[in-house]
Amino acid sequence: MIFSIIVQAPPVQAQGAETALRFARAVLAAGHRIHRVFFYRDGVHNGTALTCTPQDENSIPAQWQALAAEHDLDLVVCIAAAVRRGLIDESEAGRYGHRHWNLADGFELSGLGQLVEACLTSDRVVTFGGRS
Amino acid sequence: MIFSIIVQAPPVQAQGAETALRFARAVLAAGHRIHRVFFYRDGVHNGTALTCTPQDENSIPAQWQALAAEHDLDLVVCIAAAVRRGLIDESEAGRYGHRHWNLADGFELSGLGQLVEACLTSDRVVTFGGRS
Amino acid sequence: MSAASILVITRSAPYGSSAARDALDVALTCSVFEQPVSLLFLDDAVFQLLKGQSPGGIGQKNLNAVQQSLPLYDIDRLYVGARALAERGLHASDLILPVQTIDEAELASLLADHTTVLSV
Amino acid sequence: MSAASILVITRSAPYGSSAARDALDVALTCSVFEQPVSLLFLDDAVFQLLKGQSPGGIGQKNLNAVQQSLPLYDIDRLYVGARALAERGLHASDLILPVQTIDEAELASLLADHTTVLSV
Amino acid sequence: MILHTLNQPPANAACFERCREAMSSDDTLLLIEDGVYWALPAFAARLESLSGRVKVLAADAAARGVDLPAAHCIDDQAFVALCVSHDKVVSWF
Amino acid sequence: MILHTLNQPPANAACFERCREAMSSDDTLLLIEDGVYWALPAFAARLESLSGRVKVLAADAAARGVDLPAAHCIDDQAFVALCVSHDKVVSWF
Repeated sequence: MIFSIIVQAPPVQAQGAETALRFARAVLAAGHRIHRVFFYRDGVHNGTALTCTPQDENSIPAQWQALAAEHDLDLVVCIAAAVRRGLIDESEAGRYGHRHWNLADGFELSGLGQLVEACLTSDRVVTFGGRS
Repeated sequence: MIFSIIVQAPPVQAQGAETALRFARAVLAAGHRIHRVFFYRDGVHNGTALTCTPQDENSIPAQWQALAAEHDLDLVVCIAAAVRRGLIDESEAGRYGHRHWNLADGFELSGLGQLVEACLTSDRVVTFGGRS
Repeated sequence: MSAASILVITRSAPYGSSAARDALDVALTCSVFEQPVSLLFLDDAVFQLLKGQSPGGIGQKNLNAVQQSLPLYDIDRLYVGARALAERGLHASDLILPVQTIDEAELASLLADHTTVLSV
Repeated sequence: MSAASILVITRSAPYGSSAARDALDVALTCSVFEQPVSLLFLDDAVFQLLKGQSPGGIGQKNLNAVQQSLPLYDIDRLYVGARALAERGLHASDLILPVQTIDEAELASLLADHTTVLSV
Repeated sequence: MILHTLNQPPANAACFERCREAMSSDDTLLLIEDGVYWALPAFAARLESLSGRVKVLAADAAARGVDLPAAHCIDDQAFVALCVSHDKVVSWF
Repeated sequence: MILHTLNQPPANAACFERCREAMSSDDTLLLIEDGVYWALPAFAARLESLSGRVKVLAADAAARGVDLPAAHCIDDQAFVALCVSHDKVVSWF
């Protein structure tokens, strides 16, 4: 079956990001395909390259990166939600005149159309939310 | 009177950051002093330098910066909460081997001790929260 | 309704969080991609549709303006929880757009009638 | 209690959000700076103190371990809402640390007795 | 004398109830952000059950189309004045 | 046939109630994250009022010290299997 996963929960403050990650691993372990993971709202912070995590804690963004590299996952971060929150790639940094950027490798900024396309293309869409 | 303000709400997703900013302006307009603004939990995202806001929307981080510059405010971002969430300054970037950083000028990373010190030093401590 | 249809559920009050705006953005995007979309307002989300909003004083954009554009995008299936309205002392006439009120018994079939249900 | 004293209020369940851990960190910091601090657990926060937590499967650290260190930091004024416990079918004996249960009538005076009240 | 602020809407009844229980007769509750909906007529009985006085932050009520008697509403300056006239501030969120 | 997931604790009763109202008799509710507390004995009557079946994500129950009969708990693999065996997934948060 083809799954897509929507993550609206930020790492650290809410558990939803970690639950989504475990769910994604289980989907793949069961032999299903993940068409896309779409990060929306404060969930865009899953795509940061700049976490500095204590050695005994897991970095959620790094775990997404590792999973994506292993399984060739499409990790899409909602561009409108991201740039408002200060999560940008090199291209957006150039457009807005910022010297720095912070989108982690393996993530891609794109529009909400990718969310809609994922709904149409996937057999199952599963959302992991925060609260507010 | 001496005020300190604690901001736990992130910009964009929650209103608390904007309410805190308006409150801070009103405190200063009334002739009181703001000892410190302390950003905790997802409130640390108020300190990002990388927001790209549409021209007709206000950037909350930029408004904090402007207010701090005008009134010499002490804007302190909880360092433990920040580095976990990927909000770092040049020094932390160096320590963790990151090429980029994203803490806005005018904000400073420091420990929770600054929150406790603010409680002891201020006549009033007012907290603006998100939800989760 | 076409084979694929999306139901967006929103349960949050406007302005206190960005949920109202974010749910609208999903619905509008569905429409731009010519996908049939319905919106379901439960709990505090019925406040999203209150008339007379004026958020200039809190530095936010008026949601009423976006909501009034929904018919232009052919988004006209707006469902509102009858209980949510009643508990808040509101009537459909207090709302900025015409809506269908649905009671508990109709909720399950509304979910069943859509291919995908997105919570925002 | 010294002239200045801080009350930390927490109302969130553990693990679903970082609130439990964040409230503990504030309390521990007060103690490190030798400031008297009390903790008040209301609503779902009483679950923070449940015995037998084992969060290895969700990639988080065990809060019980941190909680058991509280007496070492002289943090022993732990207040728990009596109603919150009762509504959840819990008893003080289900909790990892000794606590004082307080009812509604005592809540106002608890707030009054502290110089600063911090919600996390 | 405590100033309580509450920013949660009616679906979060637990937050309102804890605030209600914590209030004394000389306290003031300031409804802010999504908390302003508690000032609607539908919740009048609950609001009247509070010890102490209730005020509403004007900008938040106006933003949401919540139409209230002017006497209930205060601006940001008056919010600051309430902080000064009360001993401390407790935030419910 | 819908799989509902719910991650909100008892203080957020409104979330549980909406989920309850939305469920049909052939639906399944999976309690995850802070939602697992609804499986405590104190809430048994509410849980029994649900149409459909109820399961609990094992890792979340164990994390929180919520001790449940093994028959109620499922692992992540079984979560995926429930997604497959139901037509769609609705998330309550």
